[in-house]
Amino acid sequence: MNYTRQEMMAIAAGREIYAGEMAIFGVGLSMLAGHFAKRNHAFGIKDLTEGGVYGATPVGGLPWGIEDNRISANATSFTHCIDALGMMVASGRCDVGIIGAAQIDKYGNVNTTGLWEEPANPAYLPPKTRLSGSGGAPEITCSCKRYIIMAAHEKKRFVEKVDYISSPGYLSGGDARARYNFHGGGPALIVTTLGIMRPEPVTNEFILTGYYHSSSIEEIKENTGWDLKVAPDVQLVPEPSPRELENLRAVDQTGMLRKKG
Amino acid sequence: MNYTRQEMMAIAAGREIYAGEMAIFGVGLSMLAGHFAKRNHAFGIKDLTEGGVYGATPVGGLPWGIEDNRISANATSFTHCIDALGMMVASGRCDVGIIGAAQIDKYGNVNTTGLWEEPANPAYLPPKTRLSGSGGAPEITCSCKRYIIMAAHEKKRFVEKVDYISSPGYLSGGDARARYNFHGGGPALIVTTLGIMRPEPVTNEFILTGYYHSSSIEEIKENTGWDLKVAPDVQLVPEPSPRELENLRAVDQTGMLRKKG
Amino acid sequence: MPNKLLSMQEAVAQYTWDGMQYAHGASLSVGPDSVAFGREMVRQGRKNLHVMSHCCGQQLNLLCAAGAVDRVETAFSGLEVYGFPYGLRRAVESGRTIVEDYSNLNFSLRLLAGAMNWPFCPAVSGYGSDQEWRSAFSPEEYPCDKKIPEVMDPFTGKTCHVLSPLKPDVAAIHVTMADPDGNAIMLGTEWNRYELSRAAKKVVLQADLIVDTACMRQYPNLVRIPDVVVDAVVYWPLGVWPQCSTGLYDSDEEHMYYMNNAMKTPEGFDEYKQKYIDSYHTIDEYLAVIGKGKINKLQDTATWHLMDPYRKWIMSSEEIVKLMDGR
Amino acid sequence: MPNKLLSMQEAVAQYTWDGMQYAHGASLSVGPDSVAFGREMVRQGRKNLHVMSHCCGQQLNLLCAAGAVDRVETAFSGLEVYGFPYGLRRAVESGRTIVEDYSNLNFSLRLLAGAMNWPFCPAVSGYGSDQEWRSAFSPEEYPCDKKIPEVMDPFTGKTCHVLSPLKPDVAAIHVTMADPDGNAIMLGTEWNRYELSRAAKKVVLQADLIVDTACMRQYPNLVRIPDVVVDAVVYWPLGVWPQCSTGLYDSDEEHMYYMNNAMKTPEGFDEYKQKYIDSYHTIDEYLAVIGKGKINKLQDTATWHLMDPYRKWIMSSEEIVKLMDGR
Repeated sequence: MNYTRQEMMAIAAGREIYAGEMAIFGVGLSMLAGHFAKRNHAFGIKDLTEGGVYGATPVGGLPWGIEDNRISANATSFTHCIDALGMMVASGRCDVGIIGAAQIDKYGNVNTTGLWEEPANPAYLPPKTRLSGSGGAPEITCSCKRYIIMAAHEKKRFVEKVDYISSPGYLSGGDARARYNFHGGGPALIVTTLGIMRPEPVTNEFILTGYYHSSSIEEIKENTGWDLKVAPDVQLVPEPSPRELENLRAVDQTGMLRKKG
Repeated sequence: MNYTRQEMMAIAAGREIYAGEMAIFGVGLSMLAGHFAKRNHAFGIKDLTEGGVYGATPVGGLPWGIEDNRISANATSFTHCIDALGMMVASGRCDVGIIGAAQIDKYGNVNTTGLWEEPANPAYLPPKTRLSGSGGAPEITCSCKRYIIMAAHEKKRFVEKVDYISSPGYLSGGDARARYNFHGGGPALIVTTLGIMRPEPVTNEFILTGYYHSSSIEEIKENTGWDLKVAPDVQLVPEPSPRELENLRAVDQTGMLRKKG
Repeated sequence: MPNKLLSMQEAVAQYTWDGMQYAHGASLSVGPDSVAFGREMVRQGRKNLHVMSHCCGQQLNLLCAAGAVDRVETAFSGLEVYGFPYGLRRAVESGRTIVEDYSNLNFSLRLLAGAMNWPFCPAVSGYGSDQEWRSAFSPEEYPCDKKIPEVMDPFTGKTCHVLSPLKPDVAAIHVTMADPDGNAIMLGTEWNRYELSRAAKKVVLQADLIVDTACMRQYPNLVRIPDVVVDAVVYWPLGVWPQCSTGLYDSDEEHMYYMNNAMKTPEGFDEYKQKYIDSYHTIDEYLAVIGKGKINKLQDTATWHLMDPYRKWIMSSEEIVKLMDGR
Repeated sequence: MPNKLLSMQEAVAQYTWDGMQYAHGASLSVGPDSVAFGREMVRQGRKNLHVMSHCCGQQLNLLCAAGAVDRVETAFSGLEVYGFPYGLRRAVESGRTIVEDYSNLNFSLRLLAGAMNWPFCPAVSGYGSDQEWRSAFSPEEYPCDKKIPEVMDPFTGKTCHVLSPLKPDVAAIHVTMADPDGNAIMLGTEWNRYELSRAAKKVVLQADLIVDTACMRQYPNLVRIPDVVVDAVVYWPLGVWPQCSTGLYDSDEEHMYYMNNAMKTPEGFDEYKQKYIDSYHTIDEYLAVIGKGKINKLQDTATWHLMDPYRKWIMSSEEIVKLMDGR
């Protein structure tokens, strides 16, 4: 079958969203994965955006932003940030979220704030590279019952320790997260262009649990910046079914996921 | 001139509202006084209700409630309690408010919660008489830059010490109020069916500063439950002008203020 | 997805129980409260309720007169220009029902804290008074340090009072219009129905009108209660009677006084219950109890034009029945 | 009462100054921000700004590229699908501009605290990370205990993180429609424009359309920004360009990339300023700069129907000019 690695990733992430759940998607990849799920199998999901766009299905392809007109054309409710990110997400009410990441470490901490020359320096210096800032990902990572991280699998992104924790995962691992009274349980899985990682019980270190027909365990280890452990029951992730691909492409009208990969 | 004591009271209170101010009025007397002022002289006031009815003028007479249809028919904005009582009033933004009172004491503390047999008992017992509860008056009394209290002048209402402080005035007098970081300055005056009282500097005890053509200093003292002091410069309050009465009656279409008196 | 329409009887049977924390109103005293829902609770004999009532007059009055209420949390329990609620007074003054008082804003902020799942909410008003020092729920403690306690503001070192959150088991919220999925539009001030719809664990809407979802898609900014927070929708026209519903009908002056006077005595309550609660089962019977002439008079409201933009989406009784049967 | 209409030039001259705390946006990155107001600030040469920008892309990008910004408080500074803002990057990576980061919700809550005049706002997310421990404004303090400090919740004894309030000097807020008094309707999500309109000391609205107040009286529940909080209203059609305004026009894909690329270098900025800021003075000239064909294309938006109910109240340029002259 002919599909890109981005398409495989979006479908793999979408498969983790279940019918009836309350779900929040960010812009870009995560919105495509979420709306693929909504169309394909997660019927009756209660999906919303950070800005409080409720009940909408994108028209004309991937929205340019999470309140873009492509996602605003058929909404049933428009509210606001404190409503959606506060009362629905931070409150602990939301079942599942999907976020992206510029940098991820082995405990699922995410950096979307900046890259530093000397990340070990505790003092705050101007970043070598300014990223976009955390956005609403901290609400999703602190408070969604579970969440999915999606990222292109590159060695420079998957690092031992992120330069800056924008959105907390399992922090220093183990039960480090427990000292905060977060309403959410932490990252459930990381879905990449090459495979799927899930946290090992007790340590909460992410380990490889799935690879694709288009990748290999070796390729994934080579492209990961920490010494990635492989789960004893690591599995080959099923390829997209024709119906899945059809539904994904109906959402990804502008072909964003087919551009590279 | 033919007018009732309620009308005199409403006009006397309305005269204390100035052009351009942000003002909040409760239901009943205070709404009539406020809208009289708006029509008569306080042009361009920014008036609102506790529920966030903005820009409205009552139609058909006194509204039965502060979000009644008579005040909702021509509003420019409807918001909500946290907006109006919170962001406009409790925040300290509102210039002036008018409240009513079931019981008032010499420091301008107001009770609208209940009457007790043994008010001195610190334990909380069921009240002998349940009143309506404080409503939004605590926001007005804690936070408006200044406020006006309106009440029928009866000995049982004007007491040495209220059974229960629902809405704080000057508390035990002097600078007792200062230990709370309230945004508002405290009650500016009490307007009654018989006259006007204002706080004495330093002690903040309310003293008589005005009486009406229809009342006398003696009558007021007799109808006050504490030993009411009379200001050295006590004044006869000017009678309603024909224009004032005309404007008041245009607001009080249902003649609520002419029913008794 | 099946729609969320339920009959009033089913909704009350399914979403209320004895001893529950029940919230209603979140509108102003003579305004859009779920009064018809409260009538049905009385008919079904609910008791030992902990009612969060802000600040709705006649429903709380009725439930108190029925002896159904152990505890009330409120900020205003009057009937505005219609005076004091006699059923509530009787229950409170006899010691049957105890009332914990907050200010109007602070009640709303407690709902906000519940909606946000905050441990507390800051307050800048409504303390420094007996509302802070006395607690009806903890009568022996004076001053009651737990009711509106202080914390130190770490930014300035000053003290700040904070409020406890409210998270009622169920809220019955009146809305002007709902679609069958539970998207809802309120005309008039929201008071704190928005916050309540997020603070309550379950939400039942009582709607004067059911409209097609196309109405919501034309006016998404008006849909302050989206379907995702709603569990059930009850269609019940004139359901706020004898109070008012902005855009639809005025308060019924005559019945407001009549009803309140009836609540003064157990006999009066019994008679009222017989005449105005037990006397109907269907919507048509309910409307007949109010009376056609009265309804016409109440609908002659100065706010009628506020409904104009939405009329074309109003569903008829027949369409609604079909939707309910069709599930 | 005179109306509040001001020309863009007057509004910027009167309500902005060097060194001020300036807030804009309070909408999403490619959404309805007061971009045209920001262009005029660049033209008038404002500098040393402390910008509260949440989370608006191109205006902040432009102000940073102009070297006008000392400090930014934000939560998201990207251009969503359009990528990273190069003007901001250049300013930040060179150390010219420093950025203090919070989460999206926490930024909104800081505005809420400002609007309520609370000393702080509780947070249940957005800490336990470098957002709590590191501060760009206090770089030498690590961990920075003052950025998101903890207090003890007196109800449970657990700790709770709290946020400091924001109260910008002036906010320039984009709205879809305003009346001449400053009552405003926003179509699409509000993001946190509602909170900002109450948190800022002064508020200037930038409106795509001016409508008669009769529109507000028909839809008072849509008027989330009432005139009482508004100081000035600037009519500026297509004022969000190249970003999108729900109901009116889409984002301009081509110009979004072009503009962002221009911000990469001082030379690119200069050229952009000459072509897209200094090149117009009137609204007509501004629209000519965008181009008629482009405008038609942008207005071919899937959200166009959302404006239908309001078209009859839209005032023409002539009527608006008359109102401004008539004062």
